[in-house]
Amino acid sequence: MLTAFAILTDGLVYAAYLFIVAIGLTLIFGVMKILNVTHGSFYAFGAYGAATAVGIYANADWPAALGFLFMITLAMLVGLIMGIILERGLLRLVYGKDEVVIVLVTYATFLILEDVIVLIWGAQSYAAYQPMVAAGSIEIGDLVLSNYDILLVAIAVVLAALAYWALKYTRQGRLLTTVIFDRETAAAFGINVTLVYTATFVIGAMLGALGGAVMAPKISVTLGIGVEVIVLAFAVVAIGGMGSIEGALIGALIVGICRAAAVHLAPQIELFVIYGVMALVLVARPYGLFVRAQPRKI
Amino acid sequence: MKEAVNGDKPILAVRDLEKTFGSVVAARDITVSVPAEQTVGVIGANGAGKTTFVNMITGHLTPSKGTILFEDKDITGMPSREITQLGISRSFQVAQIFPTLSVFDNMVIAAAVARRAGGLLGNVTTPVHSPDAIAEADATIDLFQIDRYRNTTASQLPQGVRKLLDIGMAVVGWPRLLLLDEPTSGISIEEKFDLMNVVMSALKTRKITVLFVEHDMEIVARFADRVLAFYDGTVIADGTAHETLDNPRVQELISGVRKPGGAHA
Amino acid sequence: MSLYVRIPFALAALASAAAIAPAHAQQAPIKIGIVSFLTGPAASPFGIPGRNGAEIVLEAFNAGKAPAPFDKVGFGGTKLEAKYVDEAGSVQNVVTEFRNLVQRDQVDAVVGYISSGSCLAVAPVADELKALTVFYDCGTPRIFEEKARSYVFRVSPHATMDGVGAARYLVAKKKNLTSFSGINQNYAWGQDSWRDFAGAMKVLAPKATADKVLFPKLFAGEYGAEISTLLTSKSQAVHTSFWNGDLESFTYQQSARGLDKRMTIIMTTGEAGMWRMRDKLPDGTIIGGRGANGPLARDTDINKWFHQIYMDRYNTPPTYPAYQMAQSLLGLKLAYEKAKKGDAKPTTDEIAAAFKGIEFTGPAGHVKMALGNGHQGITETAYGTYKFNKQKNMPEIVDIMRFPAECVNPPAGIDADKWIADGMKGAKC
Amino acid sequence: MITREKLAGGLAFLFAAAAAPLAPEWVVSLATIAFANALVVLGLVVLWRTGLVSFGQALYYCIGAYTVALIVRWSGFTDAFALVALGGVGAGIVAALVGFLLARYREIFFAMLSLALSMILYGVLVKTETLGSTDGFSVSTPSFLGYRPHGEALGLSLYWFTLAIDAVAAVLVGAYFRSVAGSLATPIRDNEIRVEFLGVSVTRIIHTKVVIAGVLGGLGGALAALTIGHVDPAMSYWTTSGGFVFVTILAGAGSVAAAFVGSLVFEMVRSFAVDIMPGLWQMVLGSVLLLTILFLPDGLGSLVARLRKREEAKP
Repeated sequence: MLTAFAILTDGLVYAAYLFIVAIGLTLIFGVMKILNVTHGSFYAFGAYGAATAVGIYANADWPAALGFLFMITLAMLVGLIMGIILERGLLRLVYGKDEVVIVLVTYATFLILEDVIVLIWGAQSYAAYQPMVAAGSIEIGDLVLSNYDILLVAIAVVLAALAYWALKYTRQGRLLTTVIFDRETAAAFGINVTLVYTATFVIGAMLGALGGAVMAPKISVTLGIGVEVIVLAFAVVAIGGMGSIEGALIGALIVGICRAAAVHLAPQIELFVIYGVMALVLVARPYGLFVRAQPRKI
Repeated sequence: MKEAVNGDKPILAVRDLEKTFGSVVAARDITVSVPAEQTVGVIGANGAGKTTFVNMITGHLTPSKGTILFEDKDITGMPSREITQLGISRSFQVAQIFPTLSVFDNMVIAAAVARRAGGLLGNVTTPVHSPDAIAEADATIDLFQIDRYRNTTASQLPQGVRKLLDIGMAVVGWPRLLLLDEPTSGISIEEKFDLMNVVMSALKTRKITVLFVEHDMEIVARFADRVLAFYDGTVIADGTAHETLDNPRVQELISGVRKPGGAHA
Repeated sequence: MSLYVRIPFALAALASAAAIAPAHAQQAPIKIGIVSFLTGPAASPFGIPGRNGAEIVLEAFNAGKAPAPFDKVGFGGTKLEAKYVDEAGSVQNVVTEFRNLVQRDQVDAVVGYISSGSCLAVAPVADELKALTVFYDCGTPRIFEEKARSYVFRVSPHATMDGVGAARYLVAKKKNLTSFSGINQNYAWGQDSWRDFAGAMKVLAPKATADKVLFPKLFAGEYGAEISTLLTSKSQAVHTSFWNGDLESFTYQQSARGLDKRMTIIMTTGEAGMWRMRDKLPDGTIIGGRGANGPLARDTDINKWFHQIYMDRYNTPPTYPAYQMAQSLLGLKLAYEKAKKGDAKPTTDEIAAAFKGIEFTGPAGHVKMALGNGHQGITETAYGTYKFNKQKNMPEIVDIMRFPAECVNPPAGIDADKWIADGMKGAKC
Repeated sequence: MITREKLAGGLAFLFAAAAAPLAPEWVVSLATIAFANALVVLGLVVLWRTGLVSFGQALYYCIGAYTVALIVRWSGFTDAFALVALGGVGAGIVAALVGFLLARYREIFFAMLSLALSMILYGVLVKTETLGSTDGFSVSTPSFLGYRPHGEALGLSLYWFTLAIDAVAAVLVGAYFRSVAGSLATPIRDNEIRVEFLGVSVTRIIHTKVVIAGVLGGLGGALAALTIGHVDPAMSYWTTSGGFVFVTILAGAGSVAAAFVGSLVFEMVRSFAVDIMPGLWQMVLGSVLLLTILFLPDGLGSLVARLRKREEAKP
């Protein structure tokens, strides 16, 4: 019973983490058909930005909530700037090239940005635990849960709800859905696809940075954190269906629960869980759970 | 490879063909037999079952019921590539060519594939630019009168030439039966007859049995020896061009709605 | 420095022919290649402190300012010149860069390597190229157990000592231990560390059982499920060989959920991270530092000297990788000077012969090249309990227990795994 | 034209073989690794011509390497010819099996599924403590039909051996590109439907390509294992695959030779970057990749094509 409860809560927390890091990736893929390796850099920059922010507010003695908001804002600002620079300065030049070539453009950018981190923040690691410590913990039975983890789940839920609302009930969101559905039609209807692309990429970048920012208090912000996130986010998105927001949500939940169950019940398979689930899903549904194959037309 | 086909025996015999998609019946009760070297026009409004019919013969769709015999061999439900290998070829409403290759390369690859020694190893060991394949490709390019585009990249071709290339690629392997799906779609009225003249004379030269889907009744009247009229998934008239086109049901149900996007879509 | 790469392939032959020209015995400095992680996750905790350690120690050597008996300028009067190389990348890259150091840059010795994978791959190449190589941080005992090496040395003791020392300390401090758990990274280092520790526990506390044995992915970053699993365990202690990034993440996450209130955490590499985690590292945590390094080192003059020059330059105390680097360079210096006869530069073979079985005392204590036919050093080790001193606002390690080298290392000629499995026979404590 | 290309290739091969004894040892070993990796790249070129990119080619590389390493470890058998052949066969068998699955996928899905498969192998190897987990284990020096060189002779032998296998692979892959099946690469990328209606199974052709690329990957891995003298699970990690794709882009899919030149250039650039900017070499590599894509979209191979065009343009 305790184990089942632990699996559920751990799974949810991990799923929240996965969803937060995957949503930006799937959004960019859905609209722009770009598998964005730079997402790992957004995550890393977000985390470093957050660590810098925490360093500032911890010294300034601000209340924790304000500090948390400051941290998130600063990280998303970093995402915003990076998004604009990359989309306008670089990606614009390669639209229309092979999908896979664009993946490599983002891979190259990722390599460069890894070293930019060294140039800006140096090789040492940063800590930003203050918000997590301030959040405290609650005890449920034998289990102690960190309130910060609960906050993470809440953030994931809010993000999911926001994305659902924005795509379904706002004009811009519906425009975006049109672009996801059919680019040519969208252009024919006079939608400014260029603007939609820029906006999408920037939002995706900000979401990536947000992921890094909310994780920063839990982790040691150090070189290489972006690499791990890329493959994780890819796996979640591939399971759910590339470009599908609800797919990312379900993919995150599946991976989260499976991984938590593995840690509690069969720790030796934990390493394979994500790739195993991904391979199984892809074998059964080549385009992921939430994307249907397009029938071939003659 | 090209043994003479007995004139009395049908090259294609279709019996009780039916295709359903869930509860939708796309084709039913189709029984047709086509003698060798006949040119058969297929007419009908959009959604009448013409393309479904063609797709079943070429293996793109598997019939729900019925049989298809090609030269007395049962080909029902065979994959399209095996049907192609047996000698049935097709062209497409939208020309299916290789846009980044030149006309010659399009043709020579089609020729080489059709001539290959067969099997996995045959494909890998036979060079694509064999003298035979080159000769065959050039002959077909000449036959379809597109030699001045020989080195043009296919994506740059005018619409009519694309169509000719598409059909040429279907013909380069010397099929005995060719199915043309709307050969004149997307072609201006003025060019249609020229195009069909080129195509039909080429096919006659190679003694190919032809089944072509067409919306333009004038084209059908001019080029078809025999016309099948489709309505609601089945054949409602079958006879010479005159017989079918003069059939009052055909005139009521089909000839009136010539344009694509008709009421039965 | 090495212009040769810049010359196109065809010209490279000529360039290298020039480089092979007889070295000037006196003027030419002794070239040392220093290999360490300069990028990637291992840079901050290990690579950079290691490189920093090399920098200040080599500087002190060149200035002749190291304490006796290391006070000769450079190596035996000849100045030193270092070339720093990044260890990041695949094993292929590491081996290629090693060859480049030896063959292109013509270094006289290579000191470096943190990853055991790097060391295992480099060792045979070093022997093949007859290139004097000193490993400074990698821990696997396999290097000298799998094969006798001729030109490869490791002054720092191998990692078996960490597991055995941790077990000895735990058993000494927790008399009624019935159950313990482990959380280690799922890769060779984590697996080996757990095997050594669990094996030693079996010998020292046969009644205690291993409960949860967790192996999260390397660099996983998120340990929620693992912490829950540990919270549901009745173990009194949990062993971890996590190192920095992961160690810090685990520490922050567990302290938010109070795991340390339920069980004692044993961190075999905790010393390298304590200066950053400070008051986030829970009091009472058992801390190791891959030997008697840092605050676990004895308060000797040479330790004070090293600590001082490191603090002066980098404004942070040296952690164990810096100590390991210093020990390695001191050993190499002694071997070189022992081999040097008169003014002539000793050959690699002479230095290797002199290195074998050498003994000396450095900042991390007394080293004896006792294992691997005189190629592998052993030292005493120490474990202690962490305490954050709020008055001084400084981390401290208290309750330090020292274990002699022969107590925590296998005797010469016996493989570490086998030694532990057979009950650690012959341990002199 | 074809004969001229062959002539140029042959001359380059002879030059590469003859220059080795004059070159410094580190250049020889660098080139050996570059030419071993070039085989993997050649396999990726085979796939890329069909519009497919594998982010998991390291799977075959790793299997080739581990096949060799395990045979040496368990049997002590050291003949390079047989070992490398077995490495290629081992990887080929795996490719033939996973090919049934992979051949159904296209575009990014092909890339992702390949990645997942290679990462599963990585996980298995990390879990295998008897094989040293992530530390891997060493491979003893090979012999060549009874000849057991050491030191510099060993380096040269490995280099020539690698070069010879490269030459055979280059000739065979070149012939494949000119064959019917090989020439269907662009058609499949352009229009699968037409290819099917020409009477060819696209799935089978892609399956063949997966196997060819797999065998080449296995050969490359086998040679790398012998050259490095060490294998570890990271050979199967996705960043290794990423490196190979990187070189493929750098080389371009235009010609067989480009794979070899590209691989050599990559190794030299990497080594150079590590030498002069030890802390920032990733940035140098990333910039090179970016500039290649932006200004040389068809890779180094297209430089040759451009020169030839200019030459042809002359009267």
